[in-house]
Amino acid sequence: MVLHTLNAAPGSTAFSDCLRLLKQSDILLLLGDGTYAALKGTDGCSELKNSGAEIHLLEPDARAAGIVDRLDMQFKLVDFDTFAALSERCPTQQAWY
Amino acid sequence: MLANSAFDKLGFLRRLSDWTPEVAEQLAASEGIALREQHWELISLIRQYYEEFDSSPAMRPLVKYTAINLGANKGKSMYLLSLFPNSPAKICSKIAGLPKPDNCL
Amino acid sequence: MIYSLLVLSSPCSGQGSGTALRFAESVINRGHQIHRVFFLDEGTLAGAVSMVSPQDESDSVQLWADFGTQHTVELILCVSSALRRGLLDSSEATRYEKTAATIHPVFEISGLGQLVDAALVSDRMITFGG
Amino acid sequence: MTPSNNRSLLVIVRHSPYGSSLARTSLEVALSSATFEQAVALLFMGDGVLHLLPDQDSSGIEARNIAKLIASFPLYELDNLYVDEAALSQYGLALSDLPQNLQAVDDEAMHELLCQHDHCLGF
Repeated sequence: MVLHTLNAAPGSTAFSDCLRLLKQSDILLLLGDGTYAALKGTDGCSELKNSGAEIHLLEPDARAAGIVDRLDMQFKLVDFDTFAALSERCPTQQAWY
Repeated sequence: MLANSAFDKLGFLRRLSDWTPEVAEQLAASEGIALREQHWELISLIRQYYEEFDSSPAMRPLVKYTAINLGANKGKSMYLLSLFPNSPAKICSKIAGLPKPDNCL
Repeated sequence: MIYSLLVLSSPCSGQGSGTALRFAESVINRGHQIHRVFFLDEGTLAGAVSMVSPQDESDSVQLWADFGTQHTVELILCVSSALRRGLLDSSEATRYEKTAATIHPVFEISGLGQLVDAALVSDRMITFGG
Repeated sequence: MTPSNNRSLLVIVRHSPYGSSLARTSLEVALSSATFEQAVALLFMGDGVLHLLPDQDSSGIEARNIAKLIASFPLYELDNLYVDEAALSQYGLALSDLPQNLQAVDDEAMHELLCQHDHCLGF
């Protein structure tokens, strides 16, 4: 189980590279610009959902971006303690940026 | 002989283009080394390494490179240590007029 | 568990460095140990003591320094990345004939071996980039 | 160093060689791991495959030659080198164009690499 952290907007190579290695058994945490990928009804959002991975986004980053009311409901907003908890569950992390 | 001002505080050449075999003698003397044929062989080898790989070698690759180019007898840390005591890769680089290692290898 | 962090982001651009710091605090809150934070590439600017932040913004260097002191976490700046960015401790400043040290004293300058060593002893290695 | 605690490292290079200082830094991390005899593998993924182009000549841009540095990897016994197959074909490159002894990997195999190593350092 890999913890992927993505902080690049959909459309970036970081986003597409991440998507290629995101498996159903993995966890993805969207942070910074990565949170835009959780915008409801966008291509990026459906691509992420198709991966079947468990997906979270960092709440302060999503609030800063002004997208909290436009998110796909399937994704969970999390705080830093939850980020730390996710890292406990996953032996390895890969940072995409 | 280059003036002292040509060397920095650590005794490295300020301008690598100042390097000549005479300067190598001077650099070696400051390390307490009198250059013999075996030293020169290594000095030209490490300059060749720098040319080929655009980087100064750490100890391990230097030993391996020496073994490949000068034979297994010489490609040994003991041999390099006997010529350039304490820290062969660093001291040989210095005498050969290569840049001060900026990395941590 | 034992954690180490690799910070590649500059504190002056983007959120990576600040995110790393808040993550580090949470890791400690959850009862884990942080063995070392290794700052590399643009990340080394986290130790720039001469950085001046506007008064209404947080001082990222001080925040990291406070974190390091409070939790006795090693904060290591990669030497080659640091030197290229003008970041020196007092001994490096003397070695390289520069007028002053430019890193906060809570940070240390050291080699990549410290990153390799951190990876050896840590159960988790978390990278912050971008 | 505590060699009894050996943990394997995967360094992933995803950025192009001369666009930022990050690229060379990532290679130095891999070299450093090899110097300390740490088990390390290097994966060139996405734009990272551009590191492997032969015929690089950086003399005109005040930068050190990345291809030459990569040529020194065997001397560091840095032998576990992987390259993203899809990115190679995206850039019109074939494994046979590349000087290094590399193993081409698909998405599945790359994910497997993430899982096999104790730590991933993504650049």
